[in-house]
Amino acid sequence: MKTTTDLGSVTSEKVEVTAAVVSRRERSARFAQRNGALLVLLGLGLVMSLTFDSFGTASNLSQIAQQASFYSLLALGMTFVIFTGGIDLSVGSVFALGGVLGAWGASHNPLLGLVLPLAVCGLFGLVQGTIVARTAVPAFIVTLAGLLFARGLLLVLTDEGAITFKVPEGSWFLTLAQGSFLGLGYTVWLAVLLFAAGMLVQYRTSYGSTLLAIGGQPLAADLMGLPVARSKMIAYTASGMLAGLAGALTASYTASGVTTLGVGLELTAISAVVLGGTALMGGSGSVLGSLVGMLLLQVIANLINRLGLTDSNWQAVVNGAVLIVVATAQIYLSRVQARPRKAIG
Amino acid sequence: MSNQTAVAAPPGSGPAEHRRGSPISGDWVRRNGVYLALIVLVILNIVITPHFVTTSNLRLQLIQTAPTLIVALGMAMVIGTGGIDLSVGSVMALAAAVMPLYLGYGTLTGVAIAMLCGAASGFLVGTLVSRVGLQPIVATLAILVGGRGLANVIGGQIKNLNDPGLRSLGLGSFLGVPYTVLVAAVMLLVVGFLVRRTTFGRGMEAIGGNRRAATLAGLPVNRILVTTYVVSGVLAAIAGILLAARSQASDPRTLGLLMELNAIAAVVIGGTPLTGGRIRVLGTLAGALLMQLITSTLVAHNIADSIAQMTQAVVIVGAVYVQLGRKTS
Amino acid sequence: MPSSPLQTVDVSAAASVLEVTGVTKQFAGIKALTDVSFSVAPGSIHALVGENGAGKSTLIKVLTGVYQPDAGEIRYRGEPVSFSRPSDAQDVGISTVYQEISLVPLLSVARNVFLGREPRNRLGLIDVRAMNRDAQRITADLGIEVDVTQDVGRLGLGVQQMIALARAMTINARTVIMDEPTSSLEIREVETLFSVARRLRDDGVGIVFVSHRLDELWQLCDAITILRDGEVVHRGQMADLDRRELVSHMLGREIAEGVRERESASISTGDADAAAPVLSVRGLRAHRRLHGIDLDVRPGEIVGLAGLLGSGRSETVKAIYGDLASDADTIDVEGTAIRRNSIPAALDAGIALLSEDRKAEGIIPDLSVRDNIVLAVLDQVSRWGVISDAKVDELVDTFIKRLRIKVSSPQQLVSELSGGNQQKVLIARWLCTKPKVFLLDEPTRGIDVGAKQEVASVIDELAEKGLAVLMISSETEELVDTSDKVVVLHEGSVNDRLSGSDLTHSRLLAALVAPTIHDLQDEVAS
Amino acid sequence: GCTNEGGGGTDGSNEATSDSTVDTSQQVRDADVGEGEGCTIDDYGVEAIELEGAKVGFSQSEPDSASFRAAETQSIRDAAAEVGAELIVTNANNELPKQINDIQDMLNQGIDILVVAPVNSDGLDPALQAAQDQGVPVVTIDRKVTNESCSDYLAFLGSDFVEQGERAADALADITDGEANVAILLGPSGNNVTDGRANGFKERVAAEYPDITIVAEQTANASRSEGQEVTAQLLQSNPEIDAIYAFNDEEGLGAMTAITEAGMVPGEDVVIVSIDGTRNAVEAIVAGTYNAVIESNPRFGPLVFETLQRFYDGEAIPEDIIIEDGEYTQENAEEQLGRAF
Ligand SMILES: Nc1ncnc2c1ncn2[C@@H]1O[C@H](COP(=O)(O)OP(=O)(O)OP(=O)(O)O)[C@@H](O)[C@H]1O
Ligand SMILES: Nc1ncnc2c1ncn2[C@@H]1O[C@H](COP(=O)(O)OP(=O)(O)OP(=O)(O)O)[C@@H](O)[C@H]1O
Ligand SMILES: [Mg+2]
Ligand SMILES: [Mg+2]
Repeated sequence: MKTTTDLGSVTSEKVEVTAAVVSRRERSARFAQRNGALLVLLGLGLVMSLTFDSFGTASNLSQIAQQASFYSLLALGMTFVIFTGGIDLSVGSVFALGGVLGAWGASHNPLLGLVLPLAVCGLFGLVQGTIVARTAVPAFIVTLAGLLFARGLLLVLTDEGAITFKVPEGSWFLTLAQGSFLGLGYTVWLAVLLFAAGMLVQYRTSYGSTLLAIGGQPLAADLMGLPVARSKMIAYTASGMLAGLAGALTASYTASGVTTLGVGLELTAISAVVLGGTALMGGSGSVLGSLVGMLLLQVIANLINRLGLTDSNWQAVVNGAVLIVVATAQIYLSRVQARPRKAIG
Repeated sequence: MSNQTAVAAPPGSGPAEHRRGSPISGDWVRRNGVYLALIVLVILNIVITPHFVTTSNLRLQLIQTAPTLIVALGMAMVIGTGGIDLSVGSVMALAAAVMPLYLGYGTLTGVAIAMLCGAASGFLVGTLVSRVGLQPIVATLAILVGGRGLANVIGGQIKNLNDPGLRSLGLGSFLGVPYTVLVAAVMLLVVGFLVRRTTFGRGMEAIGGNRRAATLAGLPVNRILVTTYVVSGVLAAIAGILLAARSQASDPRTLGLLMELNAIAAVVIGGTPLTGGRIRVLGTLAGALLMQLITSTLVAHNIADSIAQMTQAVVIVGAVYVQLGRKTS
Repeated sequence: MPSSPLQTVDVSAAASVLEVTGVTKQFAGIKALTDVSFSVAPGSIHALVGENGAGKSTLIKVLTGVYQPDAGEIRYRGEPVSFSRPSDAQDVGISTVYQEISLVPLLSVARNVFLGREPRNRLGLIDVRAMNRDAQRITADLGIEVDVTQDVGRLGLGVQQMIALARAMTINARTVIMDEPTSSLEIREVETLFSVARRLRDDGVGIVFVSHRLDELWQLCDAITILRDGEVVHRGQMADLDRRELVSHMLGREIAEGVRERESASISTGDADAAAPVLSVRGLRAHRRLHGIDLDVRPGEIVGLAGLLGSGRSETVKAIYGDLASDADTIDVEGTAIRRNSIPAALDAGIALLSEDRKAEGIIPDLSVRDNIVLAVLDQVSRWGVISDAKVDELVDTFIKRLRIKVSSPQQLVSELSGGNQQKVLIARWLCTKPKVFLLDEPTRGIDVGAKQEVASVIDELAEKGLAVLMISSETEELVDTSDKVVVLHEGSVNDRLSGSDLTHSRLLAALVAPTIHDLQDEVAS
Repeated sequence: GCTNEGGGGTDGSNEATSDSTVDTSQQVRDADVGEGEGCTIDDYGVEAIELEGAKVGFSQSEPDSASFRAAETQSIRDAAAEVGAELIVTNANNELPKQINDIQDMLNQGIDILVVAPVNSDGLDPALQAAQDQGVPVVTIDRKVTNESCSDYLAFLGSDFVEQGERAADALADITDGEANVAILLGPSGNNVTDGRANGFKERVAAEYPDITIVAEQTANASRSEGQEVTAQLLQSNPEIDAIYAFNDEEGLGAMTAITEAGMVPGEDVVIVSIDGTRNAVEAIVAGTYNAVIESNPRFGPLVFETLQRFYDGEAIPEDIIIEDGEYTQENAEEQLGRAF
């Protein structure tokens, strides 16, 4: 009897040791997977600042941040939608709609320029979310229709795109995106704040876990009594609002409601989310990653300009290649931590 | 309290006997929603659109449906395996961009190399999806973004194609049937045959239905997936070639733009579930016709772009809703 | 109402917590429930039984707001209620463990346990540390040792089942409903579950318990309701019913149970042992899971593979089948070594694996019964890749007849079949490949007594025809009854081998629960 | 082996300047100095520099896959090389935010002069502001911005899109004797060039040509294949159409193929007029299957640097330097072919 217990304690100790070793390796793999884009970003940034004098300057970096700030809001909303296993193809059009509404609103009252896009684009997202949550029509189709519809709506508002609303000079609406604090534009700070909030939502609220649960195992989320439909509706509404907000801020930045904005922007947003390590089928990912992904795309654009590849098409080629490389790296890193099963399920 | 009652159930009242009620049930409408929608749209056009029922117009509808249909057939197969192929539009552009470079060696060479381009892109995607394990939407998104860039880099500006072979392929016809339409019809038959009658077709549906089970059943899952994406790539390339031949020009900048979305819409409207496991070939034909008919109706009635886009949006969601209905649970 | 004479009978009308009357539920033409009445009394455990497809899960889903009944009334604590979604039922204190494990694979154990009800800090944000601590405590209480920050998807089915139970426990419920909670559990966990259930009952909780392991019902339950084809055919006290009666209520016919007399005489004698093994495995290892397993299965032999939850049984068969990265000194089939650790190589060698997870790894729900059956032999029923309908029909007809698969037509979707019939379809799929070695992982899991009987007799028949069968089962009785030999695994190593007169229920239990000392010494030595 | 000559048909842009006897340079039609005082270097408030060795940034708006853009970029490159300036080129790929980005990026790289082909007339404010902050003069070409001249930017060089539309209407009326059923193929929705060209055309028709009826107006997104598809459908539903006015040559060429496909003779049964002046379209005019093209001359290079030189020399620069666009008709196309891009 005595022997048994002794031996028992020995074995359990041994098990603990292996567990610790393995989990350290798994943790580092997981870190690399979650932050693969960050590593690439830092590496690329380092190489570029060593190669090009003009890259590492404060003005260049703050400008990259400024530019990323608008689109990153779209990526933020997209991240939450993708968490649920959905997708929002409408963001590019909604972004443009938000810009037009923002400029139009601001031409009457600066506050209206902010409230109107949030309200209308939020409502637009809510409608899409409701259809996704309540009907069996896939999100892909719903938001594809949304892409068309929002663009159509924008054209109606602007007489088939003939009218460009201008934000009156001197309106405080303009300072929203043109002002800066500590050398960084307000929109950069706003993006930082919103992403911080997004991370809190993901890791520290029931709502965040619920979204991941919906994407990971929709049936289970339902059976666990989670508010599936409501959560989805909120996610799509948020995505619409954030796209509208980004549009309005762009209107403030450019002082006008440009009607041709945002074509194909959904792909940029999705790319950023993917680069950030979020699984497109939903259920896992990271809010912060999307921000990093968007920054990475901006830095690549900056690089291409500096390489003097005037054929802007190289930009697309490089973006596509980066997407494949980063996504592949993430797969391999996540395999390290996965249990040793051979066939990919 | 402890009453115990045992009652023998009436014999033969198994649930199986309560199966399927009248033929025109909600279920029937669902399964045939796309055909109904198509018929409704045709009738509507007959009533409201002048010059709709003319041979030349119907012929035009078929010609303009052909590229979408060809791409959608490949898309239906990919979706059947549980994937999605966002790369098709860019592959069309890529094929059309490469073709003129080799037309000097003869029409067939040019066409063959363009198709090879499609196959190569499909092979790349298929390998990324099956062996590397990328999600199909990610792999094909990368090609969608990068492929068009590459097409522009390779093809440069729009090029006129002064090739008699391509000219007759694009504008000629056989026994009154335009070659474009013939090619699409042949592709329809080929894909229909593949899906319905071959081990490959069964394999695709099995993978889409339950990839893990298909692997355990010893199916060559990777090979089937790679083949599927190659077929989709080749079909996209064919569509690109046909479009280029018809317009007598290769324009990598605009050719096949947004085709992925049109094709996916056609497939889903056609009743193939986006989640995979089932491929509906005839439905895809109906879906492609429907998409074309919406566009042509809007143009024929000179609807402004704004309203046209909104109408398209509503019709697409409506047509899918008819088949899928409300969320069940 | 007058249509059912049962209406007048009410087991515990006085004090039922949860009660339904006259519930009818129909799915696209299929009547799943017809005028069902059912009630649960506080402080009692109520068994809900019936064959596969009888409507048990459907009734539970109606009770908990997953489905809306077409007709009928639900009362909770005497008040009529209508739950429009599962959270409504949860909110009033009905906690449910559903049949399909409803956990989120990519979230951690702790998040799964508390999802939607996480402990908060002052700011209203989730207190992650408290959540992990509580989860660790609760799972430890249930005898599960897991790192609660680990993703649920990487745990085995059995552990997941216990975590689902842990989740149900954290809801302060007045009613707990468990749909086949024991189907993937091992005796030890079953015992834990039973003690938890009894404790809850003693606290006055009303419990509904569904199981196809009929013996468990008498161990645990107080009252019973039996469904057949969506109708209540019996309702009463558990003690008033014997096994034969119960089975005949369930199936609507009598079956001869437990009288299996396999002609295994030849096998337990020496000359069968002398016969060359069909499957011979030496030194099977998989990273951190399997530590050198040796196995022999001779023609006509059924070897059982026993072990506790996570002992590596499934891993063993998966490794043999090439589905799990592993290496072995040798894996021989009829004396020929399998070179590559891959599924095609295993299939070529004549190995077939019936996986334990029928839904995730077995059926292709959108394909017909016919297509599911021929899936593994598509090459053989086709020429140049074109499928020959004639060959397929022949094969499918043979197996539907031979295994007595109940289908309306071979074209029926496999997802429409009952669990037992789905299992037979899968067995047919593998038999088509004419295997020499058949690896069966929990072949009777979640199927009703009738189907169990039929599956068991199919297995016997196969063995008699000279097939080598390696079978995993969590039901020790079944293992003892069916097998010629049993190999007991413990943490990835062979712990004991029982055969002949050693192969008794009590010896097996002892071997399962207490790893022998020499085994531990081996481990220390290595 | 039949395409090699034809396939190269569009490559004309790069060599057009060298191989022809036709004058391809832009002529200033309306320099407008008289009425306003113009903008001098003192007004603008920057330092004079030498063009030779100066760092010039050019922000192109659309991909060079469009021949207009290719010719425009090439012309700037050639002219920069001519004066010995260092040139950085970026391409905004038709995205306004990217253009702002590109410009700021070039400013960060320390350019002395900025030439912009704006993606959009509105919305470049932050970029122009940044240029102003750095004392970098800005010249916009081919599309005017709505900002303040001589403060946000120096001057605009380019065509008048409304006028191009009006001239197209005149040309079409000329060919059809003022009697036609026209389908308008619009450019991309929301683009202000689209609006200028369409409105100029429609207003002129309404004012001057009562017998020209506008039957349909559909967008063809500046693409040849869309031009073909839309025209094909329009010809079916509106058989009375006997003239097409297209936003650009690509759409017009697509329409031409659609007309052939419908069994009619383009240029005769259905008249085609468009705006641009690409080689493909002008060749089609020569072949008789196309009727007229209003030129929109992309070769801004020499004029840009000449203007800058004058600016640094202290001359007053007018706000708008409107160039003289040519016109290709069946009468002059053959001799003017070398001018096409
Ligand atoms: N969502 C659904 N759609 C259509 N039919 C269904 C659905 N759910 C259940 N059914 C059918 O209803 C009947 C009852 O199914 P249920 O799942 O309740 O059986 P069960 O008694 O739980 O069986 P098991 O013991 O196999 O779990 C079956 O015929 C089943 O096919
Ligand atoms: N170190 C470990 N880390 C994580 N999970 C483990 C570990 N050890 C055991 N397990 C769990 O135990 C299971 C062991 O595998 P296997 O499925 O072969 O066991 P089993 O005896 O068949 O039990 P089950 O009834 O769970 O199928 C794994 O699936 C895993 O969930
Ligand atoms: Mg059940
Ligand atoms: Mg197991």
